[in-house]
Amino acid sequence: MRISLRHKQHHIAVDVHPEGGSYRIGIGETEHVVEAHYIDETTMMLVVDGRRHHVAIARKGKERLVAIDGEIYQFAPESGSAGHVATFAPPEIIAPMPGKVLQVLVKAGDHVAAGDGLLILEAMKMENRLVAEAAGTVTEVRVTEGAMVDGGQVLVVMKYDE
Amino acid sequence: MRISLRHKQHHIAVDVHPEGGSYRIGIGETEHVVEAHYIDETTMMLVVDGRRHHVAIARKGKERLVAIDGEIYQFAPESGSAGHVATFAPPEIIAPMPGKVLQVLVKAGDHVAAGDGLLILEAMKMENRLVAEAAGTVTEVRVTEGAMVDGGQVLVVMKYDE
Amino acid sequence: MTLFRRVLIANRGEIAVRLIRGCHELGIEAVAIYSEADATAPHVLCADDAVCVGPPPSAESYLNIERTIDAARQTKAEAIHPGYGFLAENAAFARAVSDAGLTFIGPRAEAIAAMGDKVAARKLVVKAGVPVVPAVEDVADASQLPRVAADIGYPLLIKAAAGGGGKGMRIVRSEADLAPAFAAAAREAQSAFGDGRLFVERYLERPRHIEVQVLGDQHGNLVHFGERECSIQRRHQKIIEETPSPALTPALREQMTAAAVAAARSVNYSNAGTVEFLLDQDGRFYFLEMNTRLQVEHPVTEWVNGIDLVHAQLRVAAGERLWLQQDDIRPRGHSIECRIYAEDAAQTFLPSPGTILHLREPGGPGVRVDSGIRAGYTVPIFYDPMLAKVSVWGETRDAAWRRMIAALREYVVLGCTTSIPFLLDVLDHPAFASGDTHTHFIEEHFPSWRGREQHRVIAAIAAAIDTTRPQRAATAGATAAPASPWATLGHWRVGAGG
Amino acid sequence: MTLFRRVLIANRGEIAVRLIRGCHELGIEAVAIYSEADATAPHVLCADDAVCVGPPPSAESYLNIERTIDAARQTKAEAIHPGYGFLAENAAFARAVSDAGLTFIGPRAEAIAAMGDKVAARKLVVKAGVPVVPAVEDVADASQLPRVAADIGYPLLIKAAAGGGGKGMRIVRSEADLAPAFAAAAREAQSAFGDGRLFVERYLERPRHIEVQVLGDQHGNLVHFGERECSIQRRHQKIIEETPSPALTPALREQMTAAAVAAARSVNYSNAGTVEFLLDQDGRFYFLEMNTRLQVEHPVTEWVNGIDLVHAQLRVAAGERLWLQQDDIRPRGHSIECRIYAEDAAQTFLPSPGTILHLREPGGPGVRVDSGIRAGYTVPIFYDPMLAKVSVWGETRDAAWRRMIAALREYVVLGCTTSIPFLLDVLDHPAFASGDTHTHFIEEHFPSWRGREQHRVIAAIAAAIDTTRPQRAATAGATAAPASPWATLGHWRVGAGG
Repeated sequence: MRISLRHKQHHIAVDVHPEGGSYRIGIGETEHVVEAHYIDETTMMLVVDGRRHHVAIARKGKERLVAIDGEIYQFAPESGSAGHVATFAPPEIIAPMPGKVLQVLVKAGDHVAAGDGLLILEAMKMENRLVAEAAGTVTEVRVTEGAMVDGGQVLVVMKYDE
Repeated sequence: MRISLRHKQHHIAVDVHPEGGSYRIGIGETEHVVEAHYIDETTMMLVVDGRRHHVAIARKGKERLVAIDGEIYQFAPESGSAGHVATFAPPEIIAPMPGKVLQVLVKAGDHVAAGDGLLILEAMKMENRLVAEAAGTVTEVRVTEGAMVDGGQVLVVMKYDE
Repeated sequence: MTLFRRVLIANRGEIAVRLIRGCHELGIEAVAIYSEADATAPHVLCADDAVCVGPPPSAESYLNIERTIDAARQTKAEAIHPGYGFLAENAAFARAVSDAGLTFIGPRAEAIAAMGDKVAARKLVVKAGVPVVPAVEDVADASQLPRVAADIGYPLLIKAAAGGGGKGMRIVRSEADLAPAFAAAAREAQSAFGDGRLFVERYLERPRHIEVQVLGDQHGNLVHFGERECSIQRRHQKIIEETPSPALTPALREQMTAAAVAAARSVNYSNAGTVEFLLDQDGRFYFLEMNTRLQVEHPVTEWVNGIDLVHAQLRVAAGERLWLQQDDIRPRGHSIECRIYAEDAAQTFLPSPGTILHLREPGGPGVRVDSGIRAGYTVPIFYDPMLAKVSVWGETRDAAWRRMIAALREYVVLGCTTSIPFLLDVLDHPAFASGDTHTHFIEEHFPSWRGREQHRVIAAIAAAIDTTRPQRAATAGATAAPASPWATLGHWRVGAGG
Repeated sequence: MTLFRRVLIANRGEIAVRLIRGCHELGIEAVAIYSEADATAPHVLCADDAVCVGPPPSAESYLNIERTIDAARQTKAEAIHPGYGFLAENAAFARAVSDAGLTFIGPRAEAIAAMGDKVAARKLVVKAGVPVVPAVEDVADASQLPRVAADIGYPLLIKAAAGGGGKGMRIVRSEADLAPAFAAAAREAQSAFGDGRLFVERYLERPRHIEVQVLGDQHGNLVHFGERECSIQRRHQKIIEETPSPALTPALREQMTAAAVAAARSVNYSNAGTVEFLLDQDGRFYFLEMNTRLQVEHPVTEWVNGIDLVHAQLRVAAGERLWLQQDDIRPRGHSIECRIYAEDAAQTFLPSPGTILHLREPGGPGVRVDSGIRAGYTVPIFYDPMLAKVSVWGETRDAAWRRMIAALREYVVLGCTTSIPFLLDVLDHPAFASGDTHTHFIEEHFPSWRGREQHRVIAAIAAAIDTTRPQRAATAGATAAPASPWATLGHWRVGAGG
């Protein structure tokens, strides 16, 4: 069974083959032998190719939040065949939380470099600078200065350079 | 609505009257005004007659386990009209955990005082002395020395003095 | 000495929880205040009584002086502890508390006012012989800027005359950036402190932030508890603090603590306070400001000196004479603190509030967690995104450092992005390990951090296996359920060999 | 000095978790062993590798020398830490570890053997000038008893020659009780230690249990870390420990620590160990035994002395020279530990295992929890019922005492009866508060404790309201669910006044 996941810009296709009490797991060209033990609903003990990993997992709809050794991952399911692991920045710049648009730094048509500021959002008492994750062209600016926006609202749409 | 509960030897009848967002609660002759807020499934904030109490609660079948300020209570529901608060010792002496009966100290017909030893159970690497909670007569001894017993198994039956 | 019977805690989050514990340990009842967004926040649950002081925005609740004092009156509290932030450095509040016949747990209002105005404070401490950074004070409008900048020389730092905590601060490296930075800083200062006045000073390259904890009683006695180094900052806010500073020699420590005591004495300081300095690469130090309150990072001082600063605050506020001479204070070992924020360090440290789906805090020897969250708690969007602080103690800096890394690796917070992975990468950096720290550490070593993902494959395997598993419920709750059919427990064995 | 790369922890529960943390903090990988009952126990989850060593009964798993050493070999561990209990004071195990080419983290096997036989140990320390209680050693059979008893005088204490930890101990106050007590003690000694030999001594009335922590390296250097008082016992097992002892004057401390060092030197002791004494009401002290291992109550010594004893054990076992002189060790403040058992103090301390339905541990400044449980965990019936330990530090005994009470009131364990309510009543007792403690404290002040139920009415109200509430699920799990229709949150307000 192929599970296609996205974590940030990473697309990961995981082939899960249950085999007796354990799994064969294929990722890219590599195959892993995995034992999975649920300690409780939020704690898994994985033994991957003989090495033990203590993993915490939480579910948010279809998403899986995973904590391991101080690291945090958030995997969203993807449909379709995402067999490649490629760099990918989402074209829609989204408000990470509710706040007020203090300043819009770009307009449609502008070309920006990776790290260039797109707009400034005031939230949690701080001015937060939203930046372009990669170089590209601004195709749309959906907010104006002074606007109150909700978390998750699309603020700017980008078309990244190939 | 009357809820009859038992905690150890205490029988407590609680009259619960929802009233708007809060409750009138009758226990014995006393009436309390209570606000109850569930913080999550296991945490309640009670405001009883104007005083706040932070209560942890867990459920085990029909039993309610309650922790408050370092104290622990285990309430079992009771049917019937248990409007009185009386001292009560259960007539059946039960093995608190699995173990081995090392020694039986009484036989049917013996009269014992409160605190007298009934038998010695080896469990968790210790010799545990099970004692009579009140004065009474041993009506039945259901185990013999050397027997392995399960937790919850009846070991001795008592008839307490009136 | 009779302490208070009941104290109102005019704050929220981890510091309110910590203050309530401190009260309880002294046999004092604690009253919480809360906004409508915080009715079931952790600090409310552990208080003996609680009063709602208004709607979620802090300007209408935690910054509301009148309602806060009313709450104390209603609940018959005899004193108010302001914590840090909110009303902690508001002289008008301290005065209003006294005027209401209550005790303000902190310095006198005059000391707060004197140190709260950065321009006035600077003049005061200069008079007391404390060195300061070359600067021009009180720049009222942008037209003066080019002249001011020329006098001091680039790079420059612009900051709010009234504030602290990084709000309203901007670094300017060239004249082109001057005007927009000034405008933004003024806007932030106005919104955060209701006072848009700014202060321009020479910006030191790669300085260390070193601060000294002081404690005074109301009878003129004043001691210090050594320094803290708080150089690791992002957005001009501290994220890792430690004591002792790897940079201080005994001679330099002697000079800096003496300067701190002189600065505090210049305003007849009582209660707990912190004198902040910058230490440049040549070992020269400059007064930055005095924080007239308990500091976020006070736990490292407590660990190393064997003092409870909150107990001390309550005792001196009640009029007790200092029970310690300077010679009684003997620091031991090393302590480090990490602040855990709900923020995404890979996205310019954007705040990332959410609902805590799963929480497991580190523990054991030498590890302290001061937490303002719990499992199931939704972090409100209205306040500072700091969730908790982890502080550790070790016999040496190396021991404390290793313990902090172990503690952060144990720490599980799922539901919002936290700074834990970033903190681990900072701690792992050779420059941090060797104590080569300065306030530009993050910009210099982590200009574009993208995440710590050493276990991405293992995490993906876990997510994939969990996705194939039949779901029990659609809710996103953390459930400690009994064994599921997928839990193949019992006699299993792993490890090398057979 | 190179430490080990990988260490096997031959234990379970809180001490295994604490040892694994100690290894990780020194950059050492930790391998757990576990019985079939412990496949998912907390200590297994935090280890880097784990090996099953047998079925649930300890005789077939945690006491299995061969399998334990095999597990170390399989996982390429270089050393074995035995913790306390199980194989910790088994000289044959220590020898087998060395014979396998591994390092035993503890004293040499000869020192364990010498101190393990209570009869031989007594002779040894007497030669070293350490005072002992009048006693007759090695009573092989009951026929000798009346003569022995007459020589010493009642009350008597019968104890196992081979053991410790209260197993095989009996107090006898009159000749009538002599024979049955002897039989029971011999039976317990045989079953616990495989050695039924007993030891009879004069029983001291209301003595204090005072012990001294020592630490030696393999180069003849030995220091002590002062005393612990462990007088609060039930079933002859400690439940509350503290340091310093309220009973010790500086002069007496000097004498007792010197005696402890002499006792340890009499067997060329290396690594961490504890010399136990009884202190009678006239200030005379008597050697009781030496525990050749880490003690359950070691955290109080760590708090007060600023030492990590587990790190120290690993370092001296690796051959490192002691980095501390006696003068470097300066105790500060006061520390108290409470052991949290799954037991019912109202039912003669009967063990009460079960499934932990809900767990909330205390935290914050000066509070340390060493825990061997988690929410959802079922406490196995095969092992010691200790769940966790809480230890606190305070500037004074009073501060530590208040902090412990606050911490225990915060502690929530639901699912099995714990000793927390009993511990609170013991702490609240005026005799404890004033430091008037002795080993018969519980018998004397709590002969028939029935429970701490100050909040019975509130608890009943909570249970009744919860009973009337529609249930979401029939399972007994602890669920952090989103707000329910019963949660009337939002703008609510309580407190005196309006």
